[in-house]
Amino acid sequence: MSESIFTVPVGPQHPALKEPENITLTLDGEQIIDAKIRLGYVHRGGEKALENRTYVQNLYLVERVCGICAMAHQLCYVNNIEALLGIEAPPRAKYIRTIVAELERIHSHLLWVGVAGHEIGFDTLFMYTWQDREIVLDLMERITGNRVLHATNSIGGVRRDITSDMIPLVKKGLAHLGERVKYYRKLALAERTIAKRAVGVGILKTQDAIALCAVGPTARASNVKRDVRKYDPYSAYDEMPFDIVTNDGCDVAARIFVRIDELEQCARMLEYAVDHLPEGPIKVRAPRSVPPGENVSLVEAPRGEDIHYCKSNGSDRPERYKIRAPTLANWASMRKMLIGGSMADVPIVLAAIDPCMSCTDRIALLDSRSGESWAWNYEQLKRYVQKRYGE
Amino acid sequence: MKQRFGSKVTEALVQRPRRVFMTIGSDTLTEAMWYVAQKGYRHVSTMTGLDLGQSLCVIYHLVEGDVVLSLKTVVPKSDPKLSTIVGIIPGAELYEREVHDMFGVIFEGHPDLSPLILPEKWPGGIYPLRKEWKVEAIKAELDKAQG
Amino acid sequence: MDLLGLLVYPGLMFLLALAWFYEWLDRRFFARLQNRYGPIYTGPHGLLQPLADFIKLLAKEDIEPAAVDKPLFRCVPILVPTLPLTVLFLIPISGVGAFVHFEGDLIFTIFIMSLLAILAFLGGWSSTNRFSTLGGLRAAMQTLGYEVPLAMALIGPGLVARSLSITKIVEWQASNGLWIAVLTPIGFGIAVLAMLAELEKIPFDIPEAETEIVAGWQTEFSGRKLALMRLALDLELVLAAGLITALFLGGPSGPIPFIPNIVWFLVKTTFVVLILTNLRALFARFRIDQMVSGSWKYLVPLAVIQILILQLLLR
Amino acid sequence: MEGELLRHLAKKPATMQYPFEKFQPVTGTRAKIEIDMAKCIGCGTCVFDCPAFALEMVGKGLTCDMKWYPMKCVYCGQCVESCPRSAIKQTDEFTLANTRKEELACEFKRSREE
Repeated sequence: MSESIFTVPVGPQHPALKEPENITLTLDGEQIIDAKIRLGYVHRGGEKALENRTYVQNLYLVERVCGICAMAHQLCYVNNIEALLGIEAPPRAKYIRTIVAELERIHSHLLWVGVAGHEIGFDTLFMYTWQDREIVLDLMERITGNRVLHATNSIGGVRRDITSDMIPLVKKGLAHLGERVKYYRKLALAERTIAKRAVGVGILKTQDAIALCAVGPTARASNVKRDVRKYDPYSAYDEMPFDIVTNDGCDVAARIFVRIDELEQCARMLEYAVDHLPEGPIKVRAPRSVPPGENVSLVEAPRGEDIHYCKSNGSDRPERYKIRAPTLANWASMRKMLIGGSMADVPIVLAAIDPCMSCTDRIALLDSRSGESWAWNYEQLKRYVQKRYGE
Repeated sequence: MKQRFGSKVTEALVQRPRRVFMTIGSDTLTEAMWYVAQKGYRHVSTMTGLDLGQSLCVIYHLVEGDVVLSLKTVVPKSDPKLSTIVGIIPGAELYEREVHDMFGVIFEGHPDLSPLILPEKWPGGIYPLRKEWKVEAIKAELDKAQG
Repeated sequence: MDLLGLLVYPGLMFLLALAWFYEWLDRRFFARLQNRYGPIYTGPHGLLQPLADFIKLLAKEDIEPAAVDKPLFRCVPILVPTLPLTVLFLIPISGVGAFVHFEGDLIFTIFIMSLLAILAFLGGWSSTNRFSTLGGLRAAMQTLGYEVPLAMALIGPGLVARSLSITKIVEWQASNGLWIAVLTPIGFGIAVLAMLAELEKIPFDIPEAETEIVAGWQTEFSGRKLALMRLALDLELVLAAGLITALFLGGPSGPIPFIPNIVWFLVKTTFVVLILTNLRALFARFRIDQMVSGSWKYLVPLAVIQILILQLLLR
Repeated sequence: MEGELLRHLAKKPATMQYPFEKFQPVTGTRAKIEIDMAKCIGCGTCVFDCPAFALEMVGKGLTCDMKWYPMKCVYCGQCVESCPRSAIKQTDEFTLANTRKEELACEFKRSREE
């Protein structure tokens, strides 16, 4: 038996991974008997960088923790700072924040459905969902000025108003998306090859999900009713009509359905928010320095609960800023899901938690990039390349 | 709410609705964690390390219902040892590894404290998020290690 | 049998051109199904893209990892395109008769096709890379799945025409004016599915499942070797399309006179390629155990039933 | 699914052949910034607030020139907001790629009448 056991490294570079990290799998034939997780390949010391920048600069740095859930991180950051400052954003700003956050959730979930399709070799689905995602991205560009990294928030409000000519566009986009979402749900139910790859794969039982502190759609697909938007409402979520979507399948298929159902909830919320957009100013003035104190803020990012902790010291820079992106919370459960599965299921199980390695590692635009670099820094690499190829 | 824990709780603060901060002695951590877990706080959202100058502070952010309980415990920098809570809440495993990487807090009884984020070749003794390590100093140290 | 025929038409040059043309067709059609453009820049409508890819790969650095089993590692890329090229001469292209034909060449074709799978295994094994080894193992496993139904499905036409020569089968269809696909629809379906597996295309691209095991058994091949492997894949596509055309769709003959045989051949093989591509866009990848068990559970019994029906019909 | 495939086959490809076709950005896209030096008072707020250190002041106060590095810029538009005199404005010109590094710095010079 023992000679048939061998280890396969998945990562740091692997086609199933969109970003680098490493899981060392111990295989017996095709069956996985152990998985070891190693992160940090894109760690660039974001938390340290946050301590060295002003609160205004940090607005854009936290956004770059993750390109896909940029809004979630920024929202979490401004909520945190606003609580420390003791100010509150005006209602219109709260609604706009909610709208952008939900649009982002749609874009993230659509992206995920595509990636999941790609992981099981269903490239056509990938192309279609990403094509539909364009609608959201175009809306985003119109509302915030950029397709990703929206930079919507400022401390004390939002930076751009939603004008009346944008509302019909949003509605049109939503109508089209609604149709597509219905189609994808039908497809996921009807397409046998998807069912074959997803049902009963990557099981995470409810009690395991609770014990391993899973968050977001991963937890909700294991029938854990946990959603920050409900238990700790921020922005305008206390006024939004929506239900927490759960599924008791506990497998990859359940995670697919949870996300597709959430898309519908997002559309519902967006329609409500657009119709009930309150009048008024979009921001209040905020001082540059934050009084000493500490605060924790939570936001439901598309991938799950995102938690930020800030300790301020009265200056214009934070004393300590801690970010925990949702993916890190799901890694522990991931190990549980992989063990006992098959090598062929690794990509889809991995994808099912919608991992975002950079999020986990908190990538950052840090000028001292070699500060946390791996074996080589940029200069050494350049030298090596020149030597290797003789200029 | 938790004042039942007697003198071990050195500080308790309800900072704003749904946010509770609490400081406990490092020796009673396991005991307090058991107690809190029985009360339903089984979800560790994350763990934050904090450099207080002469000592290190580890904050456990726990969530139950709609309350976020931040349990703080302080250890001296010269001997940063804490007992692990993996036995109580398995989900804390990766967070403990992360705090170990970044602050050098040793969690006794943890199954595998190998580096999670820092590279294998990382020179020992550098804990990047401690305040005494400035970005330039880390850079210089790394260059030295690589030759 | 003149040299010109062997080298140019309908021989080597023509087959290579056809191989690249079908790669282009496959890529282009696949792209259009997904609302993409596909290759468009090289040559008219991107027709020369596969050739450009081939030349580019030839010019690339050929890396041989230190740990590979060198003789085997070098043999595989040479053998992989040679085998389908050899068999292609047994397929009638420009006329009802093939370039070479003998009684039993159908068996020979099936034999060569299993050899291709074994080559995939050897290629993966000689690479000594973990992903390659896994890919090679999967290729061998997959052979267990599709080889039996494929052989049974291909024997069907032989039973109808009472001959195991591809040329004779085509002649039978031409003289009777009947496509065997009409007689054996199940066999036709099985053959198409099994060909997908033979070509390692979605949903049966398990041995080279990109997201799972990088490029599977081909992971370590680069430069010239990779160029040859890709050429081999294209040739296999021609072989698959040609074989299905010859056995089930009446080969290069048609009901309307005065149209050259080659036109019939091209039209029919294009149709087969389009079917294969369409199926490729339609499915997600199976897992290896699902593929093998599914094949034994459904394809093999169906193939047996098909043969039984044929026997009853022919009585 | 098959029907969906065929429906898409009939549709025009979703992507555009960008460098050959002209792309019109949406109004409000955040791209290249422009500084109106007649309005600039050289307070340095934009430089201080820039999260990517993409702005530079050459000289001091009312006589300064500004330099903008598109390579460093993250196009967040914070400078536009920070500017007390609304001297900075963001255009939608997004084709800023260049093969030469030197040409990538944009200088905004003050017109000097004296």
